[in-house]
Amino acid sequence: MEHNVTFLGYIPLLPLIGAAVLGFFHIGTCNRKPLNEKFYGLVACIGPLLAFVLALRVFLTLKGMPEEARYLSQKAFTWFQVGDLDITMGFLADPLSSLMLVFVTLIGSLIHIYSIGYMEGDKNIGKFFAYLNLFLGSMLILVLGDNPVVMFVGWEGVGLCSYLLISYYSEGTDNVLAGNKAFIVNRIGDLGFVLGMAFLFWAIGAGGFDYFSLKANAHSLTPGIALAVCLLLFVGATGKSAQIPLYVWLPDAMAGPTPVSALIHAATMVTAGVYMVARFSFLYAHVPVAGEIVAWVGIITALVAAIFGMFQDDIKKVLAYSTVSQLGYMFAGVGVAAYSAGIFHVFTHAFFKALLFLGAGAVIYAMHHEQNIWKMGGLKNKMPKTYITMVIGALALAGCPPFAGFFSKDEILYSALATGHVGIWAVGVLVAGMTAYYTFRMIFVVFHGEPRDQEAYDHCHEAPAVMTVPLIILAVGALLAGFLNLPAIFGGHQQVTHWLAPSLVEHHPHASLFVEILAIGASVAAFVIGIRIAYKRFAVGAEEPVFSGFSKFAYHKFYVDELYDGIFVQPYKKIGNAIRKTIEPSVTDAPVTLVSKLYMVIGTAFKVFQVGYVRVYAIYMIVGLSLMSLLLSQSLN
Amino acid sequence: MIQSYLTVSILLFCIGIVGVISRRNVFTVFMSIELMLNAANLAFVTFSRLHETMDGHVLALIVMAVAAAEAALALAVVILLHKHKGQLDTNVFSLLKG
Amino acid sequence: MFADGLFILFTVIAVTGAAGLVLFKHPMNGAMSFIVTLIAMAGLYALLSAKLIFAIQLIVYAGAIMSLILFIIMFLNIQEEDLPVEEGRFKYLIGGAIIVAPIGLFLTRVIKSFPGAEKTITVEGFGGIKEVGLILFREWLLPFEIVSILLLVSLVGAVVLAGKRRMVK
Amino acid sequence: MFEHVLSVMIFLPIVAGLILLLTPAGKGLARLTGLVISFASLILGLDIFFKFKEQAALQFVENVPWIPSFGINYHLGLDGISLFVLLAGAVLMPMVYLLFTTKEKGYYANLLIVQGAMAGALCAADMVLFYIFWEIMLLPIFFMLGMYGGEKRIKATLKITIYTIAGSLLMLASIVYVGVTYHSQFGEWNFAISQMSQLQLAGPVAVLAFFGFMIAFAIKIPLFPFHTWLPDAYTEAPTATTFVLSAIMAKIGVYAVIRFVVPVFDGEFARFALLLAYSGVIGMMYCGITAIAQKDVKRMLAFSSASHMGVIALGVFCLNVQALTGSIYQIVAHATSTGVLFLFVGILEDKMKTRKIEDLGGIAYKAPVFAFFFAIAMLASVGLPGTSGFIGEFLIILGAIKFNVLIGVLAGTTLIIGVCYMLWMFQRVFYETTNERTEGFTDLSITEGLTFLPVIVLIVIMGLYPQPFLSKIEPAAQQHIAALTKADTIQIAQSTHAQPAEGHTVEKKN
Repeated sequence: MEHNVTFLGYIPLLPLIGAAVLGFFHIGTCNRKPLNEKFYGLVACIGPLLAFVLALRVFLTLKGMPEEARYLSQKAFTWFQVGDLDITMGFLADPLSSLMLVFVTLIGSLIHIYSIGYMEGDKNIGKFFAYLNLFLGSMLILVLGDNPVVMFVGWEGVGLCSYLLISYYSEGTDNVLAGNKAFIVNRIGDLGFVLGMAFLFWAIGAGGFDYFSLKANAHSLTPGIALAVCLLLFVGATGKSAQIPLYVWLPDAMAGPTPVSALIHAATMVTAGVYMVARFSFLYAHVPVAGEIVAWVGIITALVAAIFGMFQDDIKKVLAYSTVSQLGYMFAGVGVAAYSAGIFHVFTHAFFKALLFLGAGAVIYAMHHEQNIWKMGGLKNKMPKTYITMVIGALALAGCPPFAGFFSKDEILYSALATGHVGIWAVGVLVAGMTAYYTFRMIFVVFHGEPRDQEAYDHCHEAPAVMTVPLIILAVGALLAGFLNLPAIFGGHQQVTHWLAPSLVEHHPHASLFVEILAIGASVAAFVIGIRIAYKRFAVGAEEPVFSGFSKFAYHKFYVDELYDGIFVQPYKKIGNAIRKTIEPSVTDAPVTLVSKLYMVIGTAFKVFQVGYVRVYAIYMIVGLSLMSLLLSQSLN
Repeated sequence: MIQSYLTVSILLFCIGIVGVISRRNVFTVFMSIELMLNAANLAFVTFSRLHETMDGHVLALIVMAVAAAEAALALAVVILLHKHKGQLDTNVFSLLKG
Repeated sequence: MFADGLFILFTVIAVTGAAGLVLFKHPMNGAMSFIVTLIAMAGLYALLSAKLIFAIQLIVYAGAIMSLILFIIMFLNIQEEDLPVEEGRFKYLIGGAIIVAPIGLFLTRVIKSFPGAEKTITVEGFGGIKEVGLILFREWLLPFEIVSILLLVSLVGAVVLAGKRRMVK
Repeated sequence: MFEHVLSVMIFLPIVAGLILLLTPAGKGLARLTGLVISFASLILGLDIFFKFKEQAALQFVENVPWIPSFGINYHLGLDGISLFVLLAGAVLMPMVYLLFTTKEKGYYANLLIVQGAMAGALCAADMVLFYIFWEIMLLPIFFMLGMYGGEKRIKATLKITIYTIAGSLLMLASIVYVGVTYHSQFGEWNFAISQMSQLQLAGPVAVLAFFGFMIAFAIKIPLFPFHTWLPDAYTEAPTATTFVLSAIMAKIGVYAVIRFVVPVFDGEFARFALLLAYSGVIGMMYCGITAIAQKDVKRMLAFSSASHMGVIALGVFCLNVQALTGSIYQIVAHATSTGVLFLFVGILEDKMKTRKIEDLGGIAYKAPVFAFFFAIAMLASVGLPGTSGFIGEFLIILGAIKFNVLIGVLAGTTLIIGVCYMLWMFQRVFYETTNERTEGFTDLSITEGLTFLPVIVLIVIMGLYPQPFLSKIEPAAQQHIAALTKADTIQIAQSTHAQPAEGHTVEKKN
């Protein structure tokens, strides 16, 4: 089979060209005569759709290859090469990246279409679509890169787009601050990524820095270095995928337009960390300790975020914390070396979370940009399509069989249990219950009960078709995606796991049937309990609660933002100000000022001699000459 | 013999220095400088005699020419100063005071 | 012996004249005694067989330059009360002499190390116009020309400085 | 083109500048002259770039005896290291004449002279010749800053002049020491840099001479803690001067370290590399943190520039090929990005009559092209992949990790620190809401846009396809590192002693 192809590069290039074209037209016209919105929408959708077609082609080509040699690669050009370091601008499509490709381009395209409706009437729509296309291009570079450095290009690129889109409504200071926060926090993670790459390079990079070479040389890593590399890369992942301690930017990122939240902050970009860990599975598989840490960080994040999610009153914040929580699951999955399970959850999560965000977007759109769930209520009559699709999404998120989320989440929990991580499994089940609770709390409050704001309720209407059609497609995905990886116990063949196998270094645990049933039973029970509590509390006539005690603490997100502000941000600013006001003028500049002062003092002292009479100067000269004469007379003897 | 002439030269030169540094009258100061130049000339001529070459004479000539030039300029300056201040005291001119 | 006598005579006159220059209060007196010094020095030049310098000393120095100085002194018409008040001038002079003394002593000690050439008779034509002129225009041509330019410049400078101009306040 | 191309690059601008100063030419003619000469230099520079062979030795050499009794020659030559600093100057200088159209004649003349002098300092292969051009470089800066600067220009001028002169004198003393040592070891006078690497320098005097060089260059770069002249001078200088100072002249300091200190004082350099590296990295962090507290855009950029120079200098001190190559690459990248940022701030100041961050806002809505260009330059400055800034920073961090893990980690924080102040400034100046002052902000004119476009394109090209540049730099860098190898192993052994776990593999893999 021919493994070297030339069309891989076009996949990221198409959206990037789209971004360039859109940006060019937007900048050229925005202050004169803006172009038609339809034009922008149309141009914006071409790139992603073509990329989707190419992604399918990649997928099908791979499918036609023998399982053990399923990859396509393209070495575009030598990017930079210094000494042993040889970085190629190369692309690699293997089962793992092809799976990511397909769903990223699919969901990306759907969200582009949805945005045509959602962003209607925005005067910067050209800019919006340019950013969105740029994001998609970067994401595809991230997925397709055949070495960590190319991946890093996409990695930072999506971070940049995230910043640009969060601060899209840039007239609001808070929005821009949220964007800054996202970029800076991501950069902290990126530092970990860069350092990890550096360690990796000095350890085994001399033999080539693409994934194949790294995988081949991974065995020669010392345990210490391997652990360091794994943990540093994971720091990168926590930044991008919003895990503890760097999760703080994601809830704030909801300041951006809702399609952005769906595409970037739920479906694609935030899963990059999971993808990266899976990509480096050959490293993590060697270092169980690193996996252990990843899994625990993931599950604790899942727990904490679920707690926060239970008390939010902004519809997007609820979904944001649920995203953080689900990402925690994914890390728990890849942490216990169930990489395919983690990736599968990424896959299903992309569908139902995008669906939920777009549904929330439709609600917000209908409620004229009202995001507080306590101002909504009873919307199911007004927006039936949105309601149904969102319920499907919610069921998938909550892990109701047979929706997508059930299978993927169950796979993770089962793997945790089967590999003996009972603690992680137990927390996971607890979080599953909480997920069901807060998801349906949101659904009940928003769509059931009585309208809380009658005027807004009266004006609200179903979203246009350009928005609901993507919702329906995604709902179908959320409903059916789980069956792609149907485990054997339900009579399936785990196609996704088998598909991914060549890309991952994974050992499938073999556990007894009892364990499998226990895992499934616990998940279903948690779901039922969670949804039941939510129904009791919120299905009819729930009022906005007043928080106290622990719930107040949780409502304020354990004051983590304030803590970070107090520990990092304020001292940083204070140091900067202290340097500007005190240290710079009076410490570092001190030697200079001292020297000039010294000259001043000496000069003033010598001023006494400057009487101004020429005669006196002559006297000085003669006195000097005289003294010299005295001295020289000594030497004459 | 040579030492005697040189001693005279030194003596005149020292008297010239004393004149420059002790007197305040511009003319006296100026003439004291001329005296020093003459003392130097005498030394030149003496050395010329010692070595029996005439380069010292040439130098003395040149010194005289310079002295003439200096006299012309210096007197011009003196006239100017007198016009401005009406005085001949060197202490009046203290623009160099720091 | 005759030459020695003349040397002592000229030396005494020259030194006395120089002392007069620094001691007299009025510059006119000082200038007169300075002329005496200059003439005595011309005698010393003659004793050193420097015929041309002897002549030029008398003509240019004692004649031209000193006349210029005297002319200026008279031109400014300096009265007794115009002179600077120099009450402690003898104190200053003594102080000056004390400061200068080490220089003089040092130089005297230096010249003692020179060989005491006792030649009284020089070669034919030493210091004559022709001989000095030959050296001047052969070996010292460039300095000579530079001096000529210097004289020109000082001429212009003197005219510019002392010439009529508006008083600038 | 012809064999004296370097001499032409040096003396064409200098002579043109002097002629302008001595003749009563008007400012229009002066600007036109500057434009023509700088474009001529650009063409010559491009010609050199394409003829340049990918090898380590000096090329385009001119060698004429100058003061034979002391072995001082008029010796010019280019290698991969100086080539790019020279090119950065050649590419960027025409922009100044295109953008600033209404300055005095003396301003343009001084710019021309400084351009020639910088080319001279870069091409000089003889220490004394280098020193002369190094000093000439300062003079036009002195005049431009003192005559056309801001309110506190006199103070700033004095500070920079005294600072640099002090450094230069130390360097002069060191040059004399090196020359004398050469004479005593080989029995003849020679000041050619290529000969100096044969010297056996040891003992306390050699250390002093080493620091003489280092301090002179550290002041120019400027390296912490010798940076205190920088904020004042950068802030008070007219835009073109700041541009020249930051984009090119500071780079000559780094270049000089690579060119003079590394080959001549290899032993001392390896001994003190750790100290110097800390100086670089601390300077980076210090200036970066200070930048966020600034209220003046230009002053903030000044600190940002100093911060980046710390990283660039660090690359030189890390004693490996990746870091050194990265450093040289970053020199060019930083010249384009920060230089252009200073020009943008100059335009901003011209239009808004203020540089206070708090007085600005919402410019992105009024001037999208301006904001777009500014954003690209800013992103290059913070080292976003795909722009020129990434390659250099990545290589430097990579090299720093090998050199010393702690320094590598600290150097990595530049990724975060840079973003903090840049985003904060971008938010306050370009986002948020317009006020009555920025309401009237007009976008770049066609001329201005076309002036900036090539550099903006260059920033992106250098980020996406750096290999043609790197392949020209690398041989020279390899050669320098090879010269250091002996000292290098000692250094690595010392640094790995403190880090046994990582050091183990470092040794094994190399």
